[in-house]
Amino acid sequence: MQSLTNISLKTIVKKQVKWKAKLYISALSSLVILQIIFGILLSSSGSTSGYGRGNLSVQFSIYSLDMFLIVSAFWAFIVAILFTTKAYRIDDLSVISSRTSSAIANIFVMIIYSFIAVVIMISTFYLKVLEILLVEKQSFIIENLFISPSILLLCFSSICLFGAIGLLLGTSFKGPTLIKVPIIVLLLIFISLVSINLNSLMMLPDLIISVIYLFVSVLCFCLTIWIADKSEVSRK
Amino acid sequence: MNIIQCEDLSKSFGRRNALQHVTCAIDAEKIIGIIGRNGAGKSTILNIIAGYIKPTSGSCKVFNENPFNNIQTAANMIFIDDRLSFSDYLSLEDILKFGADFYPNWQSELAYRMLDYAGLDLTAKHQQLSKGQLATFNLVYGLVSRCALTILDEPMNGMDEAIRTDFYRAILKEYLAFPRTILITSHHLQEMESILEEILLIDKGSIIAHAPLDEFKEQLISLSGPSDALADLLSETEVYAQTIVAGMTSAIVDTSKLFVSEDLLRSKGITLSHLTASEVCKYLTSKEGSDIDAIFD
Amino acid sequence: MKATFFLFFMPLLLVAAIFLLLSKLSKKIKIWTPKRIMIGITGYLVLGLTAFLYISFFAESKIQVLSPFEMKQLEKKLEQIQKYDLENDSSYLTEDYKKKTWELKYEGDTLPVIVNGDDSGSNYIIRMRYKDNIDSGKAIVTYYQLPVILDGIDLSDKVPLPNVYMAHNELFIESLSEQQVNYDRIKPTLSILDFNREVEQEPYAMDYSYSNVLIIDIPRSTVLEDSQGLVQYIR
Amino acid sequence: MKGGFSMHVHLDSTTPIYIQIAEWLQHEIIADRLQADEKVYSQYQLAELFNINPATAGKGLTILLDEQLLYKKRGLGMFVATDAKERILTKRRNEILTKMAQELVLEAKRLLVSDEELLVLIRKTQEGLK
Repeated sequence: MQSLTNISLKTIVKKQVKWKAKLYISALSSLVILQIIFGILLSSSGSTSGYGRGNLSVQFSIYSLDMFLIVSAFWAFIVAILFTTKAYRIDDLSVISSRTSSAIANIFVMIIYSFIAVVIMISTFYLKVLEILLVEKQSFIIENLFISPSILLLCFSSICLFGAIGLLLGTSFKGPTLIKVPIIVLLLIFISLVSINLNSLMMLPDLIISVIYLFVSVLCFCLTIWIADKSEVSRK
Repeated sequence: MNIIQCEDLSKSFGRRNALQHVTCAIDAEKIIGIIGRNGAGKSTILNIIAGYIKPTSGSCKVFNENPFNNIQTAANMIFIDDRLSFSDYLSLEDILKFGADFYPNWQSELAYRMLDYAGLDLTAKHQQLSKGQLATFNLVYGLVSRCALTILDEPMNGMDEAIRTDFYRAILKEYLAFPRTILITSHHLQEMESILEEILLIDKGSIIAHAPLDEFKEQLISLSGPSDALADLLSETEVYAQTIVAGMTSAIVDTSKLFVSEDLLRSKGITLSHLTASEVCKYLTSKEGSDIDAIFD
Repeated sequence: MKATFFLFFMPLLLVAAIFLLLSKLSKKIKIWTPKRIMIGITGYLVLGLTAFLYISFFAESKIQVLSPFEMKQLEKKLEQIQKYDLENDSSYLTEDYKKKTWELKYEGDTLPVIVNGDDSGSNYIIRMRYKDNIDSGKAIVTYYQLPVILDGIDLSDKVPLPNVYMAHNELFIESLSEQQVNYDRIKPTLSILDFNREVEQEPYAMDYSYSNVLIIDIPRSTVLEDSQGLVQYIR
Repeated sequence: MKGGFSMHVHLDSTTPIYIQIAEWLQHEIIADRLQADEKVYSQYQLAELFNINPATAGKGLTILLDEQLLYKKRGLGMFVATDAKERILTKRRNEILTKMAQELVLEAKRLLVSDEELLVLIRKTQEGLK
């Protein structure tokens, strides 16, 4: 009898992450294009706020990170759902993997990609700034060129959260019915609760929001692994 | 040593029972042909063994562990069928590197030589391959990974006649070089039977035969001779099929229930002939009175 | 609910649509291997870094943004100015604030003043002051511009000056038509958050009606005729 | 020249393969291609040669071993028994020839050939082959 191969889950996850991060990279290139389309081409004026004082009317076009973050977060959500679709799941079966290892690998890839997404976001932001600088030389105000670490963390955690929700949703759809239904209901309740209390959530300090987002992300990740562990392979 | 042990295994998809109370044991390092008609339950049992799906009831042990979503099973098992797929971004050469990274027993050199022999372009993408080329590549992938349990589900589907023979030989030679358990399903039992050690015949979700190939073939025998000479004999044994033409009867009967010596039969003008494995399969799985001729009567 | 829908789902659908379109397209274009994509993305990041370096080295912003602390101080100062004004004390109008001076000549001892403001009302206050060292038949009109701060930006220079001239032996003060100023502000924060938080606090916008002062200096012998009642005496 | 056979050996699909292997080996011994006390093919060599499962090949070898046409040397493999050729020939004479004679007689009876005619036919055939 040939001796059996003993491979730990950790080794396999590491290998899967290595390959997935490389093979799914077109997701990142699409983020770049999305960022260029939305951040640079579409939002040419930024968000504006006007003040009128006597015969002086002042209009501020504010270029903040909002649009870049919204695009990145939605991108993460879509990419995460895509990672759980059939085409990607079937690819996993071609090498040593289990649903659990694939789910964990997807989570790591999502985290890595969220990080890169933040860097891409910043890059686009500065390119946008450069564009404004070259086009509107006179009325150019830099309030602060450096993005504060707390904002960066908030961006990362927001993108991560959307990715985590996407992974959880995508995995739930393929999971056993007994698990699928409560998870999706729970998720919908959570999203509606958040959107109702969005204003009070946004009043919190950046760091607290980040921590809440990261906590929910981790929760979603755990649920994702748990569901994946119970899921059968469906190749139809 | 049993590599696979199924006990009272059942699986249903909704109302449809795909497997019903299957009990079987498969020894290590054997080439086993899994035969059955379409929808007999072959894929279901293979999917359970591979750990892809969960049995509804009963237990299945692979390498003494529950295979379902088990990384140890996955590490020692490879499942090759026509649904094997790889990322769009990988060329065949990349796929080989990909496999080599995962499977510890991977045979890189051999893979290159086999693909070269089959005339596959290493820079091609997996999706661009024709059906036959795809089957060839997948089979090579399955063989060079040298997993203790290699499941080949219709590995020759779509391959040219000429290359099929070559690749059955390739399976055998690879098996000789690195003995492992190989489960093969195929619609063409005839062309692969010589490399098989055992046959597992599945019909309507149950295993109806599991035996070494020769024993399996000897299970049934064909008798032909004058109808009157055969009549008595046939009433005592189990008859699987029977045709009567101009006073001559030929019948397929269960060998184990035939207690007459060959010499006696010969003296009565009855000739005995062996059946091929695929004929045995056909008769064992055909429904009572299900004869294509009956449709036209 | 409608707003949430448009804010949330429309961009999501748009992003999804473009994303799917891109992935369809990228499948058609076979040249994009992972390695090339990686090089492309790295290139993009390097481009972003270059932009950042260029901006930080070569793009000194001409307009300074005041910190909240500085603005608080200015606010205090402005309050003091108002106090001075209420006490008819002109001593706060230093040379620093002087923006423009008109020297005007008139005949006789009376100087009628006509103020033509537009609908937005007066953007400046008009004060008159007697000066001893001015020859009769001569008036000096001085425009003082006190700081105008909006969202931390000093807009003092942008405020349009009034038009001051003599006609038919009458002093005309006319505001110019509305002036529009545009600023592009780079604010590397999340304005959704900033906006929500600022609703609670007072925005740092200072009232600007007290910020422009027009002083008419005339000799003591002259009587200023102010039929509109807009001009107050100041010491 | 051992490798050269595979091309010429065709297995038929109705007779059990292991019996065909046993018969082929016996044939090799009769034809002196396998000498007495010479090492015979291992089951793996046979598997490769005939493109069959090694277990099946092993079964073929076991038959010969049971008939003591082969003997085993521990760790070295199987060898042709000294008297293997003799015994095969005797066995064939006894078994195969008897069986063939049986069939011949039965067929002759069916075709209404008389006993004398059959004997003449046999003699003639023998002379023809000389």
